[in-house]
Amino acid sequence: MTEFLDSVDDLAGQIPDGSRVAVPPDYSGCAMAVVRALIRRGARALDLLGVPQVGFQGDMLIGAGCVAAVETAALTLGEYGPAPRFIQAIKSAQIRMRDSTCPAIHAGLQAAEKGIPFMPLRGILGSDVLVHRDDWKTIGNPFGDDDRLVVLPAIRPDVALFHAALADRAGNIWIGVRRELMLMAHASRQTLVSVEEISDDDLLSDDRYAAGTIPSLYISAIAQAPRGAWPVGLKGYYPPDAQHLKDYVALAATEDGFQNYVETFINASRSDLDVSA
Amino acid sequence: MTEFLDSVDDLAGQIPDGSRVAVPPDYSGCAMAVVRALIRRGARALDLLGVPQVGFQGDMLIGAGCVAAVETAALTLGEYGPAPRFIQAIKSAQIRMRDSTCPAIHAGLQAAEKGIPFMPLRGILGSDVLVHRDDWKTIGNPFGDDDRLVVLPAIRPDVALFHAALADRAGNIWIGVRRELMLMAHASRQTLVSVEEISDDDLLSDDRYAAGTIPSLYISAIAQAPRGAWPVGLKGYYPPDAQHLKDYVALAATEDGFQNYVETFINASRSDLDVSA
Amino acid sequence: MYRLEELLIVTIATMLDGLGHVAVGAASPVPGAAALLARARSQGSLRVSLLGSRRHNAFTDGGRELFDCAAQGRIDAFFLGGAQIDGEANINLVGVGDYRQPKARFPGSFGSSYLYFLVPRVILFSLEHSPRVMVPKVDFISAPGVSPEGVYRPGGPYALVTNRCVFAFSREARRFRLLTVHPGEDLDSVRSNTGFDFDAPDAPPETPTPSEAELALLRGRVGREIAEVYPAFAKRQWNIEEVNGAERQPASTEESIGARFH
Amino acid sequence: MYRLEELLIVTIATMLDGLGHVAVGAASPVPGAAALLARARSQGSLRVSLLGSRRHNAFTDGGRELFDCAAQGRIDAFFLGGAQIDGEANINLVGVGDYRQPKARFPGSFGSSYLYFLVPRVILFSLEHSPRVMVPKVDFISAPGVSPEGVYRPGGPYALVTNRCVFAFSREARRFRLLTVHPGEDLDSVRSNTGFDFDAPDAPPETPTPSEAELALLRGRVGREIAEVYPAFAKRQWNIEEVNGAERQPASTEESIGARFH
Repeated sequence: MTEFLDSVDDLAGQIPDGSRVAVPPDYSGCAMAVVRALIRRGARALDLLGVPQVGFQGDMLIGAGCVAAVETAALTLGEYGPAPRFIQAIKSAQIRMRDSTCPAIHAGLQAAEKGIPFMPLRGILGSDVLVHRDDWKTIGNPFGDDDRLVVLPAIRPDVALFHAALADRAGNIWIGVRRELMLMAHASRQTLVSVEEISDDDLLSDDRYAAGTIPSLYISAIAQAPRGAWPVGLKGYYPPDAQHLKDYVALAATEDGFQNYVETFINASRSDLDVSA
Repeated sequence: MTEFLDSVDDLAGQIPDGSRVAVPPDYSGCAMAVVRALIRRGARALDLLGVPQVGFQGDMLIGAGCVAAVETAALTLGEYGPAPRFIQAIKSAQIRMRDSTCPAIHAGLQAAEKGIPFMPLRGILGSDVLVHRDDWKTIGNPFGDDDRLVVLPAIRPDVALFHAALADRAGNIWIGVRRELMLMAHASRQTLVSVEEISDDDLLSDDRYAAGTIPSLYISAIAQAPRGAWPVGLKGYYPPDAQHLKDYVALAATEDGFQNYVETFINASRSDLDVSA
Repeated sequence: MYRLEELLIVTIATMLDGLGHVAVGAASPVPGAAALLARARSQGSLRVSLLGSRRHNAFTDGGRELFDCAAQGRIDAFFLGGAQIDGEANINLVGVGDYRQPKARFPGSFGSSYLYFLVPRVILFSLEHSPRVMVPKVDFISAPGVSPEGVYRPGGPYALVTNRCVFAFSREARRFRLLTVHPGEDLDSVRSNTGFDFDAPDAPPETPTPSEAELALLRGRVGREIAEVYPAFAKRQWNIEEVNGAERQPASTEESIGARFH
Repeated sequence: MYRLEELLIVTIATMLDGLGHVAVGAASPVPGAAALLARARSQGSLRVSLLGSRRHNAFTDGGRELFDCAAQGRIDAFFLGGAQIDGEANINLVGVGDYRQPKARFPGSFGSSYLYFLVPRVILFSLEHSPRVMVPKVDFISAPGVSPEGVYRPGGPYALVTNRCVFAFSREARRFRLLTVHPGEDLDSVRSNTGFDFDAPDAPPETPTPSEAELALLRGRVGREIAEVYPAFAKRQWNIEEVNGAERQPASTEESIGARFH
């Protein structure tokens, strides 16, 4: 049964140190308020998976020392420029990086979704991405002659963490077209979701909503967090807080500046509402 | 670009004899009016794929001599009893049967969807389903020791054929939660759809509909066919015509009775409206 | 007084108590009612996914989701039948006689070749306990009852419930063991109607009969719930009319489809 | 008069004319505008899938659909960049120096390691044509320009468009060939800014400059369309304000989320 928790801090409390945590890109649905709760809590040794890439969540968690390893097709802040804490951590070898490519992450999660140990994938051969992934292999196509292809082990995260617009009281989550969130939930052992709003109606009773809904079967716990995707925004609901994101990138250029950011925008408030309103 | 055709007969005209045609089960969205058009046209040598099983469409097409081969996890008329024309055709070896199992058909289509030559799958080992499928193989799990599993070749149908409630003028198709129809469209070379209604609004502009919509990118041609799923029904729109289905099963018990059914309900009318109204 | 189906429903429901998620396939009114009975008394802890139901079916990822869900380990129990079932719990849903030109042909294996491997507690169910169904060796193995070591198989047969008795299945012994016989049956009547050998106590106990509380639940709430998917069954068993057609369809069915969209 | 970006947009658009479906990834305003220009003059036959767009992005199956769609052979052209690009069309989106402790680190390979193999016409694009970017050998191969025989590869590099010139790529010769130089450039200026060897005619022709009709389309309809995804770019290039914020969001954004549902 899906648990309803009181706060994003409680939700963050469901993520033990050392967990492999899958998170979506900035344009999907980012549980930024939970990320801040993880930083407040002083989470450690997380193994972060970008599905298939990760943005501000990654840079912030890395800067705060919460992350031991990252697997992603990219860690990017998009138009806001290079990700300062990520780059610093990579250059100083503070985190273990497993570079991937977008479809390989989707395929690895689909293998977990199907309960199969691996998924074959075209492309990738001859790239240094493959060279540096000693957990990936190549095999001969059993239905072809002299046709090698890459096989990727299933990716089964301990936790899928994201933010969505709407839950209902049964624990169903409406994600609309952001179907990668459903894949994350199917593939992960636990799925933790912060939501803008909790509705009294049944999302599954209306086909229009059901088509874009993850059933509560896959949802471990939910906490309401209005504007919980601030500052990266939630498409269709509120835009990125561009000025704040620019300010973050400028501050995070130095270790001191980043600590400053954490003190002001993360540690100072237990509730994120104060900051994001 | 998606073509809009004038009639179900025109839609059936897009399916050459000998095509490998994927169709959904009775409870999904069956293009029954197009099936009748195929029978009127005297289609031949179709290779029918049930996704993952097939019902009345299969029995009718087989009875009418349109089918050379069937791949399916089941050919079932559900509570209406054994499928008379299918059983007769099997017993007299008139069609080539490739028995499968539901998840193997989904997995084969997913392989085609991902453009990979095969998909591994658990289970199946030690079954006679596997014994009789010389197109299936087993391999060792490249990430395991002494762990064999089945690999299934990609299934790329020539045509996906189904019925849906709603299209828009751009050729997008709303399927709601009937997601196997999207998989069929992704995996197939051509997708042909009959619909209850064609809307002037853009299905993709509203997230509630977009989540359950197949983009026109995958749709080759559409024809409007009100009550086009009669007599098996379209969930949420009109129920199965139980009396008609019972009558079909009774008539189809004999070759003569089946011909009688074809004359009365299929050949007699160019437009299905006369029959189903 | 109770009907045979009620005895079977209650017997199966007992095997589901305490589980988290039970799935029920097509054409399975008795297992479906058993799952809903177990759910009704679980105080909300048992989830039931009933193929064909709108209210008891949460899947939103198409036909593959049931199978993926089982492979993820998220389904605790499932039901399978068999036109033939043999003593090693092999089941046949395909045909009798030669595969290419069979004497009898059934619809096909459906998902059995897969779910039998992946769902921990697969309950076999048959309303025809006769030598024709309970055979020494099935003519076609849709899904094998046991697998050699090394085959990935978290699931498999748990019990066989028939119109005569209840068997448990031992994966180690690769054999059925008679647990209880239904009222009116005994070891001899079961043996003479079973084409395969099985273990049995000398005097097998009788299958526990339904309690008044179970029958009340069954004839009330559970009957109304199963009527959504199996109206003819509910009518026949309990004279329950489908409560309300609207439950089977979206609220807006009466509107034109266009109106739904606009 | 025209701007460099306008020259590049028109140059790329010409490479897309006649295609059926062009996809454009993130952070690609110039390729995006080129795709929209080609679409505007295709009379409806070119479909453009623009990452980040609502109006020009039909995908409904999550993040994987772009990649699956390419593997199905349904995408004719795509664009890739590179922090480094070498003479065999290898691209590097990862880092400079040692992989484990690099001198410079970039975001990562994104989908390049895959799409470069599967999209028939991959157009490389760079606004920094310098020896720093156009290197003899990339430090990290995010995606190789060519593959040995036997590797499944329906796709690959088609051209390299930079701020100085246009190269075509020959998969057989495994080399770039200079096609045209932009106004103000010549073979020498290109050679001295390119770290890899390439084929070239003695006197490479000048890149065709945009016509008045092209500039009008670009500064009107295409500018307004690209402003949906790249408002800063459209403002800088053409002083086009995002026409209407509502186009970026569902019509019902102003309502509360609850109101959307009820």
